[in-house]
Amino acid sequence: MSGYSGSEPLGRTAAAEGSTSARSQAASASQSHRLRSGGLIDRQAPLQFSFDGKTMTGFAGDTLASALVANGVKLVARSFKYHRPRGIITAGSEEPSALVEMRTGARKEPNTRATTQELYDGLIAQSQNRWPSLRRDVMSINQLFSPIFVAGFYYKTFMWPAKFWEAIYEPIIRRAAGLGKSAELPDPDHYDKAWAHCDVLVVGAGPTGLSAALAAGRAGSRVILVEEDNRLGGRLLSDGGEIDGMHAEEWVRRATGELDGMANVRIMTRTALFGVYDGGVHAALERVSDHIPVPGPHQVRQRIWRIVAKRSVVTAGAIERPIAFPGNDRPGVMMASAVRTYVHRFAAMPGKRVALFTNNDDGWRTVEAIQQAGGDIAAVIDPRGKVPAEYQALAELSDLRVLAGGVTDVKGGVDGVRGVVVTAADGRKQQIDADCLAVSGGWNPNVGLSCFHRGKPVWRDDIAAFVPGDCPTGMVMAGAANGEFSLGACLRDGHAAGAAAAADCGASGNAGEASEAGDEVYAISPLWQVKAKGKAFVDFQHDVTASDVTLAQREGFESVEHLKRYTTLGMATDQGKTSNITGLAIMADATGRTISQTGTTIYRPPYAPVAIGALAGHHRDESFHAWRLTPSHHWAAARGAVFVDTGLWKRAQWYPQPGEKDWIESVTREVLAVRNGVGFCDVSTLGKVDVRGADAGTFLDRVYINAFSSLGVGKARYGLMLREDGIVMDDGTTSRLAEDHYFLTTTTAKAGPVMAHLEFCRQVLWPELDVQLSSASDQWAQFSIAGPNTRKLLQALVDPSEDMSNEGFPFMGAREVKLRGGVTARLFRISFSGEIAFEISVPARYGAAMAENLMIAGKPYGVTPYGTEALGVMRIEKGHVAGPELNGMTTADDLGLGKMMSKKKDFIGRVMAGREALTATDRQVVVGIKPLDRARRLRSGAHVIPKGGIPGPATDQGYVTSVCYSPMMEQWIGLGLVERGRERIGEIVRIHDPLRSEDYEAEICSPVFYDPEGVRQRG
Amino acid sequence: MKYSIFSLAKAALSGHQGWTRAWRDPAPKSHYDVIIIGGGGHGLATAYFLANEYGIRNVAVLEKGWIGSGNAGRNTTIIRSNYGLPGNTGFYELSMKLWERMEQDLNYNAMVSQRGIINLYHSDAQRDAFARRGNTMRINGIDAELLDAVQIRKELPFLNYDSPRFPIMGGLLQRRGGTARHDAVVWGYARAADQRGVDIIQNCEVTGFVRDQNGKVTGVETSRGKISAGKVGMAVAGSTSKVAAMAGMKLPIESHVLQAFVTEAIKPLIPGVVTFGAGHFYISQSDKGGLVFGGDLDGYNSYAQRGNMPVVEDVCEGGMAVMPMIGRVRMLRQWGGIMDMSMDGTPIIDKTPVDGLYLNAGWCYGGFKATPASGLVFAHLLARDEPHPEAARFRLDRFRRGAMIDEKGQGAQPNLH
Amino acid sequence: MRIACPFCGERENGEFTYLGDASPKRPNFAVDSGESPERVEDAFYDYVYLRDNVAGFMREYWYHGGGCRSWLIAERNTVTHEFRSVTAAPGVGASKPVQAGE
Amino acid sequence: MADFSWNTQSPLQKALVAGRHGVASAQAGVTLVEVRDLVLVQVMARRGKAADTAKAAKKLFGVDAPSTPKAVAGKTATLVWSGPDQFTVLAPRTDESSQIDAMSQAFSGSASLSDQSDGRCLIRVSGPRGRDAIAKFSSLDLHDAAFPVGAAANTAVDHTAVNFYREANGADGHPVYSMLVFTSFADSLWHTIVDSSLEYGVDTSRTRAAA
Repeated sequence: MSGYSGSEPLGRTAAAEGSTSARSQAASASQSHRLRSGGLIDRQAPLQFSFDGKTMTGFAGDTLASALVANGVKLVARSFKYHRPRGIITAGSEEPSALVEMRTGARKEPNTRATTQELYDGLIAQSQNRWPSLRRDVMSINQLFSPIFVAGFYYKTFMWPAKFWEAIYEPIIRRAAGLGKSAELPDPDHYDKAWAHCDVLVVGAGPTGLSAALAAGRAGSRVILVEEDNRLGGRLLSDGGEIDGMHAEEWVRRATGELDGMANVRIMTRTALFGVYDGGVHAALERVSDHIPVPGPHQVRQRIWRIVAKRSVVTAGAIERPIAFPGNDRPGVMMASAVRTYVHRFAAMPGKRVALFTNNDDGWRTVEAIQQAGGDIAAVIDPRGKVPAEYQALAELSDLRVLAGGVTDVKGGVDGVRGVVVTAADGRKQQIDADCLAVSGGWNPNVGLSCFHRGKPVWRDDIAAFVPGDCPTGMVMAGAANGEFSLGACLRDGHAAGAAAAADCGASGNAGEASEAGDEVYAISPLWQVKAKGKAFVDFQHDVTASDVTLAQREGFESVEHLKRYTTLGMATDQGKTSNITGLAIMADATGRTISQTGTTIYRPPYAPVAIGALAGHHRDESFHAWRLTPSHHWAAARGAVFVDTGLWKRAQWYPQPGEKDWIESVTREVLAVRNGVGFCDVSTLGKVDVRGADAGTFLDRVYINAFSSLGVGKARYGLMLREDGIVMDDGTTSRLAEDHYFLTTTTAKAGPVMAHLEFCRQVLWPELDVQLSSASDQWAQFSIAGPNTRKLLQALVDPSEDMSNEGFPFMGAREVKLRGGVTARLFRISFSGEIAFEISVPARYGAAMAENLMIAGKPYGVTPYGTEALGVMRIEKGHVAGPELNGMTTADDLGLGKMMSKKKDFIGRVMAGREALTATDRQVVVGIKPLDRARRLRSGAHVIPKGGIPGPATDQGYVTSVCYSPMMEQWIGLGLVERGRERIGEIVRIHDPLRSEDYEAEICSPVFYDPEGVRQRG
Repeated sequence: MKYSIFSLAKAALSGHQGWTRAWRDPAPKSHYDVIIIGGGGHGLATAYFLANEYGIRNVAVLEKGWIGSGNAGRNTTIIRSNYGLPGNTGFYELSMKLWERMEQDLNYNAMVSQRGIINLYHSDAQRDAFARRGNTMRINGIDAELLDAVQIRKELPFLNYDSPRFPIMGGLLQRRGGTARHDAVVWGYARAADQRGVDIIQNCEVTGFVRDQNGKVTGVETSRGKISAGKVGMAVAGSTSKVAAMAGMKLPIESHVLQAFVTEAIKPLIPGVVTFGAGHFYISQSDKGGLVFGGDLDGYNSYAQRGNMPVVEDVCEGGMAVMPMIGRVRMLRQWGGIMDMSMDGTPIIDKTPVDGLYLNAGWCYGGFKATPASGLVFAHLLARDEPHPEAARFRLDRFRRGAMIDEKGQGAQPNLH
Repeated sequence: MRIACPFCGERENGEFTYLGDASPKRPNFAVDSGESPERVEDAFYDYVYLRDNVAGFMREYWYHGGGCRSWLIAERNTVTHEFRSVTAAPGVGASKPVQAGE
Repeated sequence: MADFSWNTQSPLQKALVAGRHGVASAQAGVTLVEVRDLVLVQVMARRGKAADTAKAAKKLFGVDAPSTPKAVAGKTATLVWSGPDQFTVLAPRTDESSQIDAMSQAFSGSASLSDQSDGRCLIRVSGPRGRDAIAKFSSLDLHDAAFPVGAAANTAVDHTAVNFYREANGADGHPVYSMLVFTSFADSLWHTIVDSSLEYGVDTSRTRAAA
């Protein structure tokens, strides 16, 4: 861009330079407030967009806000509470007012700041929080009630009658509240999250940030420079200036070029830092494709970056603050710096006749900017009553109208400012014609990121603003964010911070010299509010006025946090970036305390709002969590298995056959096939741990309640482990494969926690033991083979040399066997089903083949694959406990396994299991339950009440934990935890299930329904 | 001044110049019958009930900062009484009943809003656990409904019913559950207690206990001087261990950080409270329009009132899994509260081994919903020196005896509750 | 949060599982120690339930389950989350402790 | 009865569809290869036997076993650090049982071995954008200075443990990273890796471990 000198006055015909296309000329002509030249926009690239259905044109390089300004649109929004007409106030991410609904359908996105939304061809935006239209909003009737709708009014009313709250009052309030509408369809776009690492993270690419990045990069450190804008330069893009004797734009170009040339520097634009977390983890949002209509193929909409940095230099700049005066929210009242941005960067004139209200020297820059763009300065209102020295020549030259005093009213309508009323110190009023009022109340260093670890900002009287206090470890703030307001100081501060950060990271290169620029004076005399009749807004979005602040003070809400919570000051989408300091300054005034004593509210991440979709990234739908597949998964899928998510695992639940009307029929078939023949089930999901070492037996003795050192090689044993508090942790079968090698299994659910627990025991509790642990869960494909024909099936499968007789491979035996075809397997004779059963393990690569071979070997016996449901039915028929009984509240004795507890050795949980309440005689213990009506379906979660008892806390004696339809009992049966249950076998109780409107009688019985003597499994 | 639409309209005529402080700002007296340490919801409710129900009005609430500055002002505002274990069930229902009359009791609109809470389930095992809990509720006279996915779809059509992972199978609904405006609860109790004579003393930090020769607590040392008291009650969840240490006590409590989040305000979308059963995510929408949501603890001991990114991501992943239409809604603010995590996930309301010192602690992340009942039963304990019947199981010695109340079955591992 | 595993270097805390205070030591009572059950239970009550819950630096157990599977003892400030040190548990790897464990 | 055939199946049987995926640029940004037919044995020194284990490793493989997170190429195998006093031996599968027997003998008395040949799946990520793709699912710093050739790391991807190590640069001059993932997670993690690579264009294939 060409700088000020290239800008031409509004209305003058553009010099016919180059080949301006007809289309771009037409586009320019349609934009009533577009300057004919200048600006960082591409006039060769006109873009059509629509706002509230009206089609307009802007240029590439515009934001939606700048395009609206260029088209002369002032009214863009309605406020939250009073539905007052609002315009564009800022030109950055701090914008409190100009929020729009972007896009349509599933991509509809509420509350997007027009000031940061880059324009693209076909952009569709709507105003929000209005009905039926922005111009005629019915809810603006709220303004009539504004004398009642003061801060906190709702706490004082809407209480009578009580029932009216949910029915009447609240629905009205809820409908009135909120801003935009969100899409009600799943977000169609994709997101991801990524990691980056560096020595020095520089946040912000204005003069300070560029200076810091140059210094750190030259010194040789790994640098990442993030900038939320789509181009580097920061305020230099809006205010220009001169650095090292060249135009600021030229300096930015050169700096960018130098940084681009350094392999150790990474520049990330459209990337906004939003959080700082422990250990140097910084979170940033990259808007990858928000500037185009839809993301390209395989492109994400946004990406979250977690940037791990040893040091960070935050150069987040400063935010210009408004002044509270009556009418300060009228469309066309704009921050002075924003006016300059629209004029200089975007070549868009916010007004043709601009009044300026400033209490500081910096605001005066606006005079020059407007005049150079060909606009008129209607007047400068400066309560200090004096033209700053730097601007005296300019004021005289242009015969500037300069007024002392303050703005006490702004005239106009929904379409914006028409005049400004100025009241002098002596009370004399005068009205000035203007269509735009630029306001500068001074600058607040953007300290937010420095406070995210609870550091408190420090008040500085000379600039009447807070500057950073204790920053998070490794962070420094530099430049305007650090209270340095002159360009020269920013460049020096940035350079020093960048060089120091690089040195801290061990970089030893030469950081070079800081660039030079002038040190303009920043004089200010604080002005927070102009006290006059009328609503003077502090928080524009939430409609918090200066009088709301003083009302809160009168009612005792004097703490800044009370002020915020009572009035909602600073709780809007901008989190008070433009309002908090003003609000607390007014509170300080009302209480007679200093601003420093009054303090700020707590700053919290994110610095700017972040889409939830981005924070979720790739993890949604099937990728919500990782999944685990068993070795026979694809085999089972090909056979039509129904899968269920259990933890991360996908498990075959049952294998439906044609003609089966429901899952119960399938499961019943599978159970009967096992009980009458043979079946198999993939149980690879069990946790498996190799426990090795000379002390492996001793180790397991201390982990389990029962003994394992005494287990013979080639044998398996059921084991139960407790938590240290005496409650059951997990169970499983553990086999001894060699003198110094045990193979331990856990339940599917507890595989991870048990492994961590075992390592804790090994590394922390008993480091003297020689034990090595390794997870073998994924190494083995493990199948349970069960049913009276199991042995026959196995005989077909194993090498003929293997003795599979009851004597040769007795119950609870465990050893390696050779299979026909050369594969070696581990075989364990254990039974969960109560039938003759084995579990067989082969290396996972053979899992699918094993399933297929079991089908072949078992074909003569009608072998049937079964799923987890049939597995569950058979364990309930046998009274084996599982997850619903091992619920983290039951003791070994509750489960009927108390006798397993060794009295000869110490083990985890032994002592605490002996506490009085855990050994009380009235505990709920595991029993069997069967409805008297054999056709009755028993349901888990139903409660047990004594027969004839009235349901109530005193009669609530337990509940049903697990149920199934038992093909062997030919009725529904279940297990339950019932008070004194073991003493009550045979008792008839009432099963009470009010949730499902069921109530019936059942008998308490032994939990072992089927083959109680255990004959079948030993046969 | 009584609050009503009439007083409001009248005040409007004078530009609201007539409103006075919602509660006084008294200097501490030298002696109170009862001192409550902690000006959060529980402490203020305790003071209110002491004055209102037990006739003890010479009471001070000492708050080191501003009232409501702890967890009372940092929670996700959910109220519910859907507990499953004896001890919890009756207590939380007592609390729910007090919520239901709170506004009339206090003459303060705390926006108690019973728009329902639904716990989604995604597996048979979860359904069974919810059925057990729902039946417990019904047996105790509490409303509960077990809905299937078809029924839920009618009320919450925007959920992800067809998820390829952990599809929604149903949910346990308590229609009387909902939310309340957390700050208003604090202010309402403060104003009502103040009106009944209670002194609320802000910016008054307790720095030690005054004890007699027998070890009995007879007062407190504070940043505003020594104050003597007949009895001292602690209601400082988040700082319990620190205050207890001043009396030489060690407790079965750890402090953990729980994060919560709010989005930008949007038009009404979510009617009640929804909790996702296959991940760490629950959500509701405030009257202002922000979606208020949260998830699991960060998992490590912390007094920092702020957390880290993994939990932010975990929670948002849960959110996108169960309601993928919130993808473009923006998280506006995240914060952290310090949870008094007890060793079984259940609170402790009891006398302490130190004579004259009473404990109200261990609220984990369930303290807000308990506020009114906690105040009532703690006031009862302070006034009568015996536990309120609905808090009889919240004893400190239950861990020693093995009588834990462990709804999640996680044992003495606070970060898992 | 980043944790400097003494074996793996600095890693994200998501790779670690937190257990808690490392100060309580597991009481060691043989089944035939002769101590009264009351005393033994008291000792375990202390170990399992009671916590100093300090605001400041505490020693705590972290398990690098998403890494080298070592149990680690960190000194971390519960107010600032700053780590002062991270060391290995006595029985990490094959190391042979001089004395019996904690 | 006839012998059974024992066909082997990779955990990526379904997930790996060989060919080009994602953006169809001239050159794929990422190349993903499943390396099959490996022998993989975890070697854990017995209590107090770290030095003996190291000695045995040196004798068998001719190199010092890694005592820090590194991958070391030995005579017949690559040794990848997998924790304090333990490492993983990776070798192309030739004669599996004799390969394992040789190790059992060599480490007898000094270390416990755990055969994990079927417990892990090896995925190799390379190409000009390989590192960018990995940055989406791994928090490791893979910068040349932080993770040079020969570096190794145990880390977590999608909340599950993964061993990374960096091999010699590819013929194209770009880095090559190997990932050992748990077999049951392989299908899921493969999808994660592919999804992370689509925007760069990704070529996928499988190969046998080179002897």
